[in-house]
Amino acid sequence: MLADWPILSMLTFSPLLGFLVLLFVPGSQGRAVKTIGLAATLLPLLLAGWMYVDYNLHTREVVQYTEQHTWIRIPLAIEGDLTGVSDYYLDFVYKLSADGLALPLAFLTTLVSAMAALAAWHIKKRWKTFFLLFLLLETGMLGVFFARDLFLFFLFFELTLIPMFFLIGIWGLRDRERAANKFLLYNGIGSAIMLIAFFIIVSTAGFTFSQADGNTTLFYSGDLDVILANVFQNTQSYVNQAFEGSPFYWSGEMKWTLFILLLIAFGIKLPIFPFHTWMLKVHAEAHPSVVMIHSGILLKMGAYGLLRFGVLLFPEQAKDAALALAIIGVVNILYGALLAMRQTEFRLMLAYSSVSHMGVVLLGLAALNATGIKGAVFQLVSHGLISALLFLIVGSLYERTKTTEIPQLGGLASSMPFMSGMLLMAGMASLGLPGLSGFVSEFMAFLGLFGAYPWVAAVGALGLIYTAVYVLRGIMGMTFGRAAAPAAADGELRDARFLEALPMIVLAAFILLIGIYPTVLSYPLEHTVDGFLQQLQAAAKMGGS
Amino acid sequence: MNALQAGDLIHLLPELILVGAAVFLTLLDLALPRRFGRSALAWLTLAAIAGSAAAVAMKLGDEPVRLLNDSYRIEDYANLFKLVFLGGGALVVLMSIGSIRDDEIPHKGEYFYLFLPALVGAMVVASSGDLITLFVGLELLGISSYVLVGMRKGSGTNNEAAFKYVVTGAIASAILLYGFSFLYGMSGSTNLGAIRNALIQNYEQYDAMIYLSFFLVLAGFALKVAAAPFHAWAPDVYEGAPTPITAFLAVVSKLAAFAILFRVIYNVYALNSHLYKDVLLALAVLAAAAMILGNALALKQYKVKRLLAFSGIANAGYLFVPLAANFSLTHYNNFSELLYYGIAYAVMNIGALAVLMAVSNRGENEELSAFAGLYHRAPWTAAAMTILLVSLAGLPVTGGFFGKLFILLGAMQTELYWLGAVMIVTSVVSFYYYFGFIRQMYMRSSGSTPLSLTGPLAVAIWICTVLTLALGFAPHIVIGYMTDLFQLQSDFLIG
Amino acid sequence: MDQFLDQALTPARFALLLGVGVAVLLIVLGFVTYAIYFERKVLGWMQLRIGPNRTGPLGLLQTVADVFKLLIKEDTIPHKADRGLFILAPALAFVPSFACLAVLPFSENLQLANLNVGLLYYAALSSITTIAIVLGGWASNNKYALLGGMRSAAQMISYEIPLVMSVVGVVLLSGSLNLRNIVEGQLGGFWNWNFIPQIIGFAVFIVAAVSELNRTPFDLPEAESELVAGYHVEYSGFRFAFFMLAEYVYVFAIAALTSVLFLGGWDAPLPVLDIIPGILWFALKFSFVVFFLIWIRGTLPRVRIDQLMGLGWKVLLPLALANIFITAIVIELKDAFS
Amino acid sequence: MNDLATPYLTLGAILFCVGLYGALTKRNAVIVLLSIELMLNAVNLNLVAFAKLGHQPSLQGQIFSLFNMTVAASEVAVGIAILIALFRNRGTVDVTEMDSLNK
Amino acid sequence: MYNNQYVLVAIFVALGVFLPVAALTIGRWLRPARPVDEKYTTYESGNEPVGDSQVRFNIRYYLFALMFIIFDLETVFLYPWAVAYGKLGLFALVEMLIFVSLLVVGLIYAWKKKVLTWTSI
Repeated sequence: MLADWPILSMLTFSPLLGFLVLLFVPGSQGRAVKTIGLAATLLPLLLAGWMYVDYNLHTREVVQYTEQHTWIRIPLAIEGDLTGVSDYYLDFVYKLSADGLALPLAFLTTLVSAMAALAAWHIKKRWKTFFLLFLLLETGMLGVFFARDLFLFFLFFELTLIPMFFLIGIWGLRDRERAANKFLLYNGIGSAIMLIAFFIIVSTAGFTFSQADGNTTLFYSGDLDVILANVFQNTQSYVNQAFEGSPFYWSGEMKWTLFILLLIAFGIKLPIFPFHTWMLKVHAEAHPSVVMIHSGILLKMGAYGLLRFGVLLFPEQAKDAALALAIIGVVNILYGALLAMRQTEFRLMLAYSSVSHMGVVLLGLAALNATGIKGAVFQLVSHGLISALLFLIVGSLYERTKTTEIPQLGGLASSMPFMSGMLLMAGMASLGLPGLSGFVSEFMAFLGLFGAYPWVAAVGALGLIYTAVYVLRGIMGMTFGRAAAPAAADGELRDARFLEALPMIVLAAFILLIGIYPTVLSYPLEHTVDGFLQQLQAAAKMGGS
Repeated sequence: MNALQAGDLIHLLPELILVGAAVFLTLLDLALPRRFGRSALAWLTLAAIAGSAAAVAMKLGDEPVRLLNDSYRIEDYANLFKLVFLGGGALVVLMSIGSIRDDEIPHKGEYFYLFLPALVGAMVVASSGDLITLFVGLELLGISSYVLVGMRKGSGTNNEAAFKYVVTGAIASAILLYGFSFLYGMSGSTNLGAIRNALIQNYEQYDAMIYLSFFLVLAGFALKVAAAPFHAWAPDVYEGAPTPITAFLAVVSKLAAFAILFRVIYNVYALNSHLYKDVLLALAVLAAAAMILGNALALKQYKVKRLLAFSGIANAGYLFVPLAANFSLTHYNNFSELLYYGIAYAVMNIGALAVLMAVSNRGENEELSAFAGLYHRAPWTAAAMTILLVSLAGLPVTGGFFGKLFILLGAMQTELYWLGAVMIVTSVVSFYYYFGFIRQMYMRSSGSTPLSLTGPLAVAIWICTVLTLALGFAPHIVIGYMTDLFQLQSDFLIG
Repeated sequence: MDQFLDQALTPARFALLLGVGVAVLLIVLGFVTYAIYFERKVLGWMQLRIGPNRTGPLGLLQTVADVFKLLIKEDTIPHKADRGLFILAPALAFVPSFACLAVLPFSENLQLANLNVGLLYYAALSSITTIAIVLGGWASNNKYALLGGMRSAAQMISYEIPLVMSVVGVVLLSGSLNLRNIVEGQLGGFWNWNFIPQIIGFAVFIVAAVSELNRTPFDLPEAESELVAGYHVEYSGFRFAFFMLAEYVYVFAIAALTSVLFLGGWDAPLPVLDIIPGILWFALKFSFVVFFLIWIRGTLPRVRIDQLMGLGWKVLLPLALANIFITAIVIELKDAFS
Repeated sequence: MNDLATPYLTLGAILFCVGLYGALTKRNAVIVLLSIELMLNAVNLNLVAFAKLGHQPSLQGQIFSLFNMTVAASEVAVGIAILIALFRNRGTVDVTEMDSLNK
Repeated sequence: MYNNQYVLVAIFVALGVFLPVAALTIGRWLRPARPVDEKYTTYESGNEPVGDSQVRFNIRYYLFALMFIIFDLETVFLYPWAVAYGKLGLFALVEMLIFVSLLVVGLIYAWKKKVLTWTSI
């Protein structure tokens, strides 16, 4: 039923409805602006939820929703002389589709966005601009997960960049502009490298020939399905066959180059160890509601891209590099955890913890088996929820105490028990307490990796211990520790109001749901990952022949 | 020998309209008593440009007309470029109207009737297929611009800029001519097609001289377009010139030089099987140098015009890429890549300079800080500027993005991967300084009053902004039209 | 002479050419000597005086004596002057004046170099003298001299334009820059001479020529009464003589050129008179022009400088331009009707 | 190409280099302009030499050099006009003192 | 063809140089040299010279020089045109009219802007 509608476009662009409405609301009407902004994020949440349920009803097909239009068709040369071809075109295809991988992440996006919009209730200035940008950002993020065309993907990827720049730079803390700059530069370089890789892919593998009344026409496009077909299904295609002066052939070096380019591009976003500094700055300086989006979703886009375009397009290379990837993942885990232990600033601690947790995702991907990949996706969703919750709490705390230094935040449990409880729960989820989502995901990722590289996995598991140490030290210190800060002592700290409590409860509920009943997530993933594995095997066969 | 006939004048109608208008305006300016304002001249200038553009547009798609043994060609290559020049010129005139202060430019009349010959020069350049015509056009453009740059007679910095421009322009001309003289010597002709054929035949005999001429010609043109490492004059000249003239130099002059550079390089050198590899490599190196240096030097600038000058150098680098990308099996559209980015570059650059003009407080503050808090002072102008900057930075969905995309695609198709990589990475570096404006506009505050724009200036800004967006959303219309219109064999190659 | 010039160059022929050059030099020097004498005499008569009459019979050796006086006069170069340029200037003034004589055809048979660009050669060389005069004025480092030099420069460049443009009409008629061809185009009687169809051009040419010669009424650069001799105030002795020499050589050249361009060169006014040799006709016309120049000097007062410049730019230049196009149109009409 | 052309080309090259050197190094702006003239005249010399002794002698070289002269003259005329304006404002023609921009 | 014609021209130039050199050299042998400081002062109507005389030129001179260049170069084009006029036909006249009228506009411009009016001595 849903598939009859252009549901993906509706979902992707639904935040823009609010955008349009907001344009006509005067900026001085703070309350109206906030209400509309919030309402605008609920619409996509509803749509995404509905789709998720609908998808689960019949999971036999991997891709259930898809939309395709040729958006821009640009004639290239008319006078070229590749034998027999008369016309060349470059197509920009507007192609969205949802499979079991994209859908959960899209749902996560809408959920975290809605919660972040709630958390943004506290911002002090320029609400209208904030929500305009916020909604634009949400469209961009949704588009990234659904896009099935390289150019479209890039377009949405960049669309997240600019609003995020503003969101960090205008509403952040004192050093916000530097943070925004750093964000822009690192991610800009990342997307630039990605663009190089995409361009090479499109101008080599992205071709289709079509014959009509004796004329052969060549279309270049970034359509992922076209590329997959050229690379994997048609063993005789030009991509896999070298001939003299072929503009299409992928040699081994070429594949490696592309894979490494993509790894770096998405690695910056993920972030992989040496490229992570920008994200610390953003975590520390941006407004908490922005960090919710950032930590909860934007980082996931990197992992998603790596899986979709890196591992799945270049399975051979991924396989050869799996050990290296796993080691990088372990480095991420250990480095993040060790540094998190040394932080006294809670935001920074969470930032390093994110580095550490994203290492788990890498581990899962490196395993290259069903469990590992599922674990990685689980970790994406789970970490998205947890970090959103944590930063939601941080935002509320900061509102009251004006500090996030752990030593100054002792003894919160007495004055605000609800928030302390939430904090505790999020911390437990983060360190992987069974019954909460973190446990499921880390367990699966490590399980996958044990199958492939037991020793690496063993070292990585060390990181889990460190995680427990810093989470407990930090959170326990804040909730039950000695009441150090005068602000905390004088009892003026209110506990969460309803508007703050609501998103916390919702997020916590989802964390719990996945922890107790993981099938809700693994069910749609099952077939999709199977599809991926078939693709990997097909590639292996091709490589062998 | 086919001499010019009276009937051929009709083909020169676009140029003649502008020349006629310039003469008419001169006489009118002399005849009008002092008490009449000179803004009527500006509107007449605009009308002349519009008339000329209409005359050019009517010729689009026609069979090429070749006057005087191919020394002057009226074909789609030239006509498309001419339309860009005229459009850019019209925007510059719009910028100028009402924003030229009386004390700033003592001779407002001259301003406009010197502007027209400069445009004619650019048009002649685009149409020429002969070294002499080419050179005369280039100098008509150059000499008129020298004076335009130095229009503010009383200002020392302005004169200084003009003098620097004259000296560099003249040196560039001399180097170029020296190269031309060898081309002539080796072929006995000044016709580009004849030169090509002569060079192919006599390659063995004169190879050293051919290379000498190539590097001289390339250096001369690189000086004219301010491509690194021949760029040193551009920031000073751009900074010292009146802002509309800066826009004119950055857009029309530069594109005119590219129009003829493309024609000369391909007609004379790149179709020579002995030469083309070295030629294209040299162009690619020049492109990379311009991109890297331009963007790197722009990072430290806080004066907007200097910053845009360096960005112009970087953009010259981008525009060199289609020249460096050879024709190949699957790549044949260097021209549309060049022109499309040229158009995008024109609108976004003119737009940005128009905004600068609006915010610079009548030229008193041309530093980045002039943009501080623009969002609060004039939200719509800030929004327009944001779009223009996003386009300059090459982010979607704007003309600048697609322009760079096409160029990149061309580079990739001809396997110039390294050049494409340089282009992308330097583009990212450019984010830093383009977003510097955005930081100023949105994240800084200034206590001053709302900004008031004069009507024509606002129109110019919005035309540029809308075109930038339109080029981003419907690039296929423009590029498809160009590709349909332009036939390499008949519209570009000479002889 | 023509055939001879087209043959291969041997030392003997070179010596002959050299001999011709020396001969012309001597003739010119003789002309200058007696032109000065003649001028003083004529001016004297015009002013009801006698003129020089003491040195030699009828004062004929007056100029010779003057030259010798200049030769043995002490030569001073002011300390403040720019020595190199000061010395260079007189020589530089003289060289082009003499060199431009090389292309003048005197009669059917008496022609020196027969250049296809004779007229251009003359125009090009004659303008070099301007530089010498400015140089002399500048190098003297004297206020009068500088003013004189600058005035001279302004005047000479202002009148050079009408001068060269007035000749374009002649070139249009003859279709050649070769002075010989120009004369040949006018052969066959005075009604064929260029001064009739080119009357405007002729008038402009004469006025401009007088001005180019820095002669009264256009002698502002050396106006004795205001600039105490102008650019050569600091020159004495033979250096001074060379400025004067250059001036009179130009009188020679301009007179010859006028005869060639407008007065039919060696052509007899009536075909019947062809029996008289061409060289005599040429000499007659030449002498008439020289006399005319002296006559003007004796008649007209010196103009003011603003009048001078105004005349050149606002009257002569438009007239010269108009003349060109009138000539061209008339030629077209003639072609159309014939 | 005729060997007779070589001396002319050499002279042209020398003139050009002298001019370029002067244009790039001289402090006096007038001399800079003069040096540029020198470069342009080197070009003219080349063109005229080629017109007579080039690979294929033709008249175009001479015509080209006529255009060059015109253009060179106007270029320098404009240059000096600007220089005069500059001199009035600054009182100097020293190029090394033209550094008010980029300050 | 005309080679020897130019030999003659060269001889004339050489003689033109020779005469001043020779005459001045002879003069040097003949003339007296009695240097006294007063002889070497600059003449300024009998007064002590004041200041340096190599003063800045009046701007007028420059303007005239500019006009001269313009119209002198015009003649560069007029001469070949005039020589070849017979072969070119009517349209050549039109072309030259266009060219010259543009320059006449320049002349009018200068006239109106009072460039042609001499105001200095």
